Amino acid sequence: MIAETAEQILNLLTTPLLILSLMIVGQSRIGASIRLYTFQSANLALLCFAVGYFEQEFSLYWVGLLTLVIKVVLIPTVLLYIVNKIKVAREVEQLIGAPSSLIISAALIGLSYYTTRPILEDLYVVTKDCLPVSIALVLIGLFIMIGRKKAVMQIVGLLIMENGIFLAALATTLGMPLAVELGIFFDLLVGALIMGILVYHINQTFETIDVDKLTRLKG
Amino acid sequence: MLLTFLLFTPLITGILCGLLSQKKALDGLNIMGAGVVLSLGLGVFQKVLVQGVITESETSRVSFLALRADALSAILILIISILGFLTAVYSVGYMGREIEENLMDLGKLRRYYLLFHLFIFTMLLVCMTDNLGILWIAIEATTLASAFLVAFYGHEHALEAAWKYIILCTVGIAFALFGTIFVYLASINLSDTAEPMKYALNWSYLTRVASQLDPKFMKLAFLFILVGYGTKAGLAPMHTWLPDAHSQAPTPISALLSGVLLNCALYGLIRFHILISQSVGPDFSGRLLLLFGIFSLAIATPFILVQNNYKRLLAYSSIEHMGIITTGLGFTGALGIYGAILHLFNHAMTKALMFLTLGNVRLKYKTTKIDKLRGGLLHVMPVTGSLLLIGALGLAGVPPFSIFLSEFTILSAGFSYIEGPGRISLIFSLLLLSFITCIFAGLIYHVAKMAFGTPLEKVVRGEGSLWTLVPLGVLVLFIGFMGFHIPEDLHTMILKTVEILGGHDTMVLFQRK
Amino acid sequence: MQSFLLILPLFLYLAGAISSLWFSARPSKSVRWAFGCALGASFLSFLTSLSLLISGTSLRVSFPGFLPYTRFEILADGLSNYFIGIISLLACATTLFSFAYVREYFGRKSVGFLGFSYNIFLLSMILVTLANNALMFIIFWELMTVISYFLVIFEDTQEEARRAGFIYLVMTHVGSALILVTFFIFFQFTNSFDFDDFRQTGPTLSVILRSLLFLLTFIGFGTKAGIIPLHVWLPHAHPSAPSNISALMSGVMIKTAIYAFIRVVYSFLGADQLWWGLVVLMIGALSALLGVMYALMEHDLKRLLAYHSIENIGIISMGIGMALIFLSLKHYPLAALATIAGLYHVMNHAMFKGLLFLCSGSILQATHTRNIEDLGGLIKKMPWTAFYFLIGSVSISALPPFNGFVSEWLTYQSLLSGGMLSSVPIKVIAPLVGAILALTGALAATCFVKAFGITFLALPRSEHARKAQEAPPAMKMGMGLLALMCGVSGVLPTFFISLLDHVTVSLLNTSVSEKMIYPAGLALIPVESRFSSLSTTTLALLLLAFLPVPWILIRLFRPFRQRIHETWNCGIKLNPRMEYTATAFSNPIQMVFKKLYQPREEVRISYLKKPYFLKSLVYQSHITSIFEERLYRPIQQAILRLSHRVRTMQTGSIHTYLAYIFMTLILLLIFAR
Amino acid sequence: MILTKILLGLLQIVFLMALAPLVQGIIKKIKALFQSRRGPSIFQSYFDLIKFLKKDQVVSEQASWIFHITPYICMISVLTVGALVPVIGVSVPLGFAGDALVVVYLFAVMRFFMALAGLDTGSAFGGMASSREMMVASLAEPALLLSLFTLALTAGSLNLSGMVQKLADLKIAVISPSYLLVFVAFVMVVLAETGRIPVDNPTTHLELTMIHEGMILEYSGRYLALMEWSAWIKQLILFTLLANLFAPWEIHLLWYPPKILVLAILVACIESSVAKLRLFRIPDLLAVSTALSILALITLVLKGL
Repeated sequence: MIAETAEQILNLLTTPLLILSLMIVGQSRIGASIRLYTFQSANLALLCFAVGYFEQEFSLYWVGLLTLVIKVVLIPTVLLYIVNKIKVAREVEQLIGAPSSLIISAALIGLSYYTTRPILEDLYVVTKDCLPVSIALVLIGLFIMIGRKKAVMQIVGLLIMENGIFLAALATTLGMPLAVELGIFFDLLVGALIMGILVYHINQTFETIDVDKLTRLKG
Repeated sequence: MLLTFLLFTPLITGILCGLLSQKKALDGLNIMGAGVVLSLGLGVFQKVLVQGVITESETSRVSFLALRADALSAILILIISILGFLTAVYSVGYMGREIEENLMDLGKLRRYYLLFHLFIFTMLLVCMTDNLGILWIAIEATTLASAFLVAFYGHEHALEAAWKYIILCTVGIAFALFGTIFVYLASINLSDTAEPMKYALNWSYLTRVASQLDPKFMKLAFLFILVGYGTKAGLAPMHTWLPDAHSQAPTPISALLSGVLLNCALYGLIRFHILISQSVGPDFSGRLLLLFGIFSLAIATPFILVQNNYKRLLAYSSIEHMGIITTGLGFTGALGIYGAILHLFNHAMTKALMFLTLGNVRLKYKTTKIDKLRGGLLHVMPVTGSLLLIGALGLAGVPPFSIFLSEFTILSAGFSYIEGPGRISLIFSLLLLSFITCIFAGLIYHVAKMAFGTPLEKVVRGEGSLWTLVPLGVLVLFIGFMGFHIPEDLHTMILKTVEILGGHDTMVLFQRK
Repeated sequence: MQSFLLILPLFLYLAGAISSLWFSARPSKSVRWAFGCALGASFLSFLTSLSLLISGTSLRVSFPGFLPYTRFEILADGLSNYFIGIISLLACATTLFSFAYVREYFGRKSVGFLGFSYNIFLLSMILVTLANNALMFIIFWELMTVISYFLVIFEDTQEEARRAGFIYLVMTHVGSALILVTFFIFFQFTNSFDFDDFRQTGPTLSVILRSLLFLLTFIGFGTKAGIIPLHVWLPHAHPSAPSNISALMSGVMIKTAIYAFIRVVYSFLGADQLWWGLVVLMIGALSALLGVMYALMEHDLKRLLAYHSIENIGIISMGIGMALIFLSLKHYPLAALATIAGLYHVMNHAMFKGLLFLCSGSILQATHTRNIEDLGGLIKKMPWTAFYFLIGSVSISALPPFNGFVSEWLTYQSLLSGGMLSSVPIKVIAPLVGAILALTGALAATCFVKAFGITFLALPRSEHARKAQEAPPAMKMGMGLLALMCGVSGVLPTFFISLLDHVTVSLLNTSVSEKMIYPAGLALIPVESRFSSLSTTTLALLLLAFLPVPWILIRLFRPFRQRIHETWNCGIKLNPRMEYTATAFSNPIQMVFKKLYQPREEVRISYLKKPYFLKSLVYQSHITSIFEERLYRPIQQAILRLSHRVRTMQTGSIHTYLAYIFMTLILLLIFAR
Repeated sequence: MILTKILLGLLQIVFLMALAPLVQGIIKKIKALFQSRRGPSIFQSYFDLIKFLKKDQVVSEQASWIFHITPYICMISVLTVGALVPVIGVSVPLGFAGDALVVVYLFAVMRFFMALAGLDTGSAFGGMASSREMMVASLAEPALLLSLFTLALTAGSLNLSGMVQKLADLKIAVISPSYLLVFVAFVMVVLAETGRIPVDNPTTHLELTMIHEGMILEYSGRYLALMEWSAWIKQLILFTLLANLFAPWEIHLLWYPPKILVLAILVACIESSVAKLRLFRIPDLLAVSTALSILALITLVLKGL
C-alpha cells in the first residue's frame, strides 16, 4: 500500500521533469530557459526528498539540500549574471526548428524506454520508472546542445544532461555514495564556473557567444 | 603513505606556486616538485613490483579516499611522473623564452605552474583512486584543470579550442558517469539490501565479485562508459575536440595532454573493460574496442595524410595511437594486451618527444604551419632537427625504436588468434597494418618536408637553451633503448597488468628464451 | 673462434659509426675512423665468410634476453655466408673509394653523419643476412631501409633527392608491411618467430596458404629488389645517394631481398608449386626487358645504371624462377644449377654494378654533372676511370670472358634445361624467356655503348668535362679491386661455382659441383653433361693467344707508321656540337618501341628567314613512364581525394561534433545493446 | 695428342682466315654478274688486304686508345670464334671452351668495340652508324638465339659440334617444319649480321644509309685491313654455321666449298633481287624472323621432330 502510493507520488514528481525539459526544447529565450532549468532542479530536489522519505535513506536529504543550493541557487545565478553581463540578444537561435525539435525529443524518449526495458524487469526499487526518464533527459540535454547556437544554451543543455544522470543515480541506486555525490557536485559547480568564465572571454574576444562563429579550427 | 605523498605533492607544489612571485623561485619550486613526484613515482613503481598491490587509507572511515595502486596504475604513475618531470624541466626553458620575448608575463607564469601541477595532481588521482566514482570525478577534474591551460594564450583559436574541449569532454564524461551508475547498480544489486554499500564502487571489491555482476547492466554500462571515456581518450568519432585542444595548448601541456591524459582516460576505459569482460565475457567489450580502435585509425589516417599544421598532425597521430592501443586491447589475448600496455608507455614517450621537439621549432618560427617553415630545420637547428626525425620515425613505427616493438606485438596478437575473435581479428589486423603504413607515409612526408631542404635566409640558426634540449635527449634515449630491450622491471609489470586484464593464454611466449 | 670472428666485424662497424659521429667536427679524422673501421670490418668479415663457405660449415650464435619473446640469434649458413662475402667484398672496394670520395662533401655536408650511416648501413645489411628470427630480421631490414633513406636524401637541399627518398621509403615500407604479414601468418601456426620453427612448420601448411605466403613474399621482397612494376622508387633513389652508397645500394642492398626471398621460399615454403616459378620467371623477364629499355632512354648516368639494376634483378629472378620450377618438378640437380645461375649473377652484378657506380662517382666528382649529354672526351682526362668503366660495361653487357657473361650463360643453360623438360608450357616459355634474355643482353650492350661512348669518347661537350681530372689513388684502388673481381670471376668461374655448391648443399641438399665442373676444373657444364660447356679460362687464353696475329699482320709488310689528322667531317672543322648525342644514339630504339615509350617530342624551330635559313632548332623528347603515370599516380590521387573528402567531417562546428557523439551513442544503444 | 688437337684447331683458323676474302670476292663477283658488270676478280679482296696492310694509316686526332684496340679485339674475337665452330670436321678440338652462345656473344664483343670506335672520333657519321648497328643487332639477337635454341632442343645439345653431330645423325628426319622455319629465320639474321641488303648495303658510302661502313669510316691502312678481314671471317663463319647446321651431312673438306659457294650465290641473289629496306622497316624484317623462330619452337614442342 505504501509502496503503491510512493510509486504514484514519485511518478507524479517525475513527469514534470520531462515536461520541463521539453519546454526548454521549445523555449526561445535564454533567460526563460535558465529559469526552466531552475524549476527542473527544484523538482529534482523535491524528488530527492521524497525518495529519501520513502526509502528511509537519510543521506538523500543532504543530497537534496545540496541540489537546492547548487543547482537551484548558485548555478542559475551565475548563468543569469553572465547573460546579463554580456548583454547578448536574448533570443535563442536554433539550428533545428521548434516543431521538429519536439518531434525528435519525443523519439528520444521512446528510445530511452526501448533501451531500458530489459533492465527494468530486474530492478526492484520503487523508483525504477525514473530510469527511462533519466536517459531521456540525458539525450534531450545533448540534443539541446546540438541544436542551439548560443554558448550559454550549451551549458544549459549540459546541465539538463547532468540532471538526467542525477535522476538515474537517484532512481536506480538511491544516489551514489555521499562522498562521490559531493565530488560530482563540486565538479559540476567548478565546471559551470569555468564554462561561464570561458563564455565571458569568448564574448570579449569574438564579440558574440554564438558558437557557430567558433569554427576556425578545421581539418 | 607513499601513495598519499605522491598524490599530494603536486597539489601542494601547485598551491605554493600560486603564492610565489619570483621567476627563479617559481622555476625552482616547479622542478623540485616535479622531481619529488618523479622519485616518489619510481618508489611506488618499485613497491608495486615487489608487493603486487599497495593500498592506503582503506581502513579509514572515508573509504572513498582509499588509494590503491596495482600494476596498471603503476605503469600510468610511471608515465605521469617521468613525463611530468621532463615537461616541467622543459617548461622552464619554454616559458622562460616566451617571457623573454614578452609573449607572457610573470602572473601568467604563476598561473601556468599552478594549473600545471594541479593537472598532474588530477591525473595522479585518476590512477590511484580505488573508487570508480572518484575515478570519474578525477577524470572530469583533469578536464577542468586543463581547460584553462588549453585557453592559456587567450586568443581566438585557444578560446575556441578550450570551449570545444570542455563542452565535448564534459558531455562525454557525463555519459561515463551514467555508465558508472549502472555498474554501481549492478554492484549493489548483488547484496540483497537496497542500502547503498560503502564499498560497492571500490575496485578492490568489484574485482572480487565481477563475475557475478548482472551482464545486462554491465553491457549497458559499458556502452555509456565507452562513449564517455572514449571521448576523453580521443576515440573516433568522439575525438573531434582533440586536435583543437592539443594544438592550441602551450607545447609542454600538449605533450602532457597527448602523452598522459589520453592514457588516463584510457585507464578508466580499461578498468571497466576488465569488469565487463569478467561479467559478460571478453568478446563483447573486446569487439567494441576493436571497432572503435580501427575506426579511430581510419579517421586519423586522412587527416595525417593531408595536414598543414604540425601540432594537429601530432594530435591526429595521438588519435591513431589511441586507436592502436584500443585495438590491441580488443584482441583480448595476452599478447594483444601486452602490446597495448607497452604501446601506452612507448607512445607517451615518443609523442612527448615529438611535441617538445616541435615546441622548439615553434619557439623559433612562431608558426605551426608546415608550409611556412619552408623546410631546412636540420640546417637551422641540427639537434632539434635530428630529434624530430628520430621522433617521427619512432612515431611511425620504424625499428629500432620502441613503438615498433609494441606495434609488432599487437599485430602478432591480431594475426595469431585464428580462434576466438577469429577471422574478424585477422581482417582487423590487416586493416590496422594498412592504416599504420598509410600513416607512416603521411608522417614521414610532412616531417621530411620540415626537416630537409634549404632553410629560409632570414631564419637565425641555432638551438634554444639547454632546458629545452636535455629533456628531449632523455626521451630519445628512452625510445632508442626500448627499441632493443624492454627493461626487466617494466616487463614484469606489464605481465602483471596482463594478468589483471585477464589475459592468461599464450603466456608461454613470454618466457625469456 | 670463428663465431668471434663473425661477431667482431659487427662491433667494428659499430665502432666506426660511433667514432665517425664523435669526430664529426673534424671531417678528416672522422673519415679516417669511419672508413678505417669499415675497411677492417668488411675485410675481416669477407675472410670469415669465405673461410666458412670454403669449409662448408654453418655457425650459430645466440644471445639470450634480447626481447621478451625472442632471442638474439644469428645463423651463418651457406646462403648467409655467400651474401656476406659479397657484401663485404663490395664494401671493401667502396670503402677504399670512399676515403677519397667523401672529401667532396667536406665543409658542405656532415661527413660524420655520412660515415655513421655508412657503417650502420653495412652493419644492418650483414645482420639481415644473419638474422635467424623474424623480429630481428625485420628490425635490421627496416634499419637498412631507414639508413639508406637518409643516405638517399643526403643531398637534402635538392628537391629531387627529397622526392626520391620519400618514394623510396614509402614503397619499401609497404613492402615491409607485406613481409610482416608473412611472418605473422607463420607466427600464427608456429607460435614463434624463430626461423628454425618456420623451417619446420612452413612446408606442412596448406597449399593455398603457402601460395598466399609466396605472393606476399614475392611482392614484399620484390619491392625492395626493384622488380617491375614495383621498381618505381629505384631509378629515383639510387642516383640521389652519394655514389659510394649507390654502389652499395645497387650492388648489394637490393640483393638482400633476393637473399630473403630465397630463404623464405626455398626453406620455409618448400617450393613445390610450378606456378610460383613461372610467376617469378615471367616477372623476371619483364623486369629485365623493361629495365634495360628504360635504361636506354636515360641520359642521367646514375639513373641509367639504376635501371640496369632492375634489368639485372630480372635476370637473377629468371634463374631463381627456373630453380623454383625445377624444384616443383623435383629435378634437384637442375634446381641447383638454376639457383647457382641466379646466385652467381647476384655476385657478378654486385661487382660490375658496384664498379660502374664508383666510376660514375669518380666522373661526378670530376665534372659535377650526371647528365651524359654534358660529358664526352673524358677518356683522355681520366684514363683509369675510363678503363674501369669499360671493364664494367663489358661485364654488364655480358661479353665474354667477363663475369656477366658467365652467369648469363648459366641462366641460359637453366632456361634451356627447362626446354628439355616434359612439361609443354615450360618447354615453350623457358626458351622464349631465353630469347628475351638475348634481347636484354643486346640492348644492354647498346646502352653501354651509348653510356661509355658518349661519356668518355669524342670531344668534351661542356666546360665541366673539359676540366675534368683523374680520380685520386684511393678511388682508383676501389675501382681497381672491383674491376679485378669482374675479370677473376669471369675467367675463373669454377672456383666460385665450387663455393656456390656449398650454398646449394645447405639450401637444397644437392651438390652439383662434380656434375658442373669438368675434371680438369677448366670448364663448366650445365649438369646434363654433353649438352653444353663453357670455359672462359680457355676463351681468355685463346683471346690472348691470338693477340700476336693482328700485331704481326700490321707489321707484316712494313714497319708500323701512322699519321695523326683531324676527323673527316665533310670538310668542316669538328666541334662538340656536331657529335652524336645520347638522345640521338638511342633514338632508333625509341622509334622502334614507340608503343612502350610513348614519347612526347617537341621541336622548336626559329628562322632567320623562313623557310630556308634556320636560326636554331631545339629538339626535346620525353618518354612516358607508364608505371608511374598509369599505375601509381592514379592510386596516389585516389587516396588524396578520399582524404580530402574525409577531412570535411572535421567541420569546426561544435554542433556537428556533439551530433557525432550523439549518433554514436544512439547507434550503440540500438545495435550493441 | 692434345698438341695435335690444338694444331688442328689452329689449322682450321688459318683455313678460315685464308678463305674469308675469297668468299667476299665471290659474292661481289656474282653481284656484279647480276648487274651485268664484269666486276673485279674474285681474288680482289686479297689484293685489297695486302694493299691496306702496306699503307700507312691516318688516325684522327680525337681518337683514343679505344680506336687503337678495336681492330685487335675484332680480330682476336673472330679468330676465337673460329676455334669453336666446326668447319670441315664435326669435332672441334677447342669446342669445349664454348657453345653456340659463346659464338654469338663473341660477335657481340666485336660489335661492341666497333660501335665504340665509331663514336670515338667524334664524327657524326660514326655515331649514327654505331647507333643503327646496335639497334639492328639488338633486334636480331633474339631471333638468332631463338633459332639456335630451337636447333639445340632438336639436337639436345648447344655445343656446336654436338649439335651438328646430332643433326647429322638424324639424317633425313631432320627436315621438319620447325627445321625449315628455323632455316628461314636464320638466313634473315645472317643477312642482318653480315650487313647485307636488305638490312645494310656493304657497297655504299652514302652517309645516310651506311651502317657497318659508317663505323669503320675513320679507319684506314692496316687497321682497316684488320677490320675488313675480321668482318669477312665473321661472314664466313656465319655461312659455315648455316651450312653445317642446315646441311649437316658430309661434313668434310670436300663438301665444304660447294656448300659455301651455294650460300654465297644465295646471298648474292637476295642482295641483287631485293631493295634495301628503310632503316625503320628493318625491325619489321627482324620481327618476322623472330616470329618465325618462335613458331619453329612451338612447332618443335608440339609436333616433335
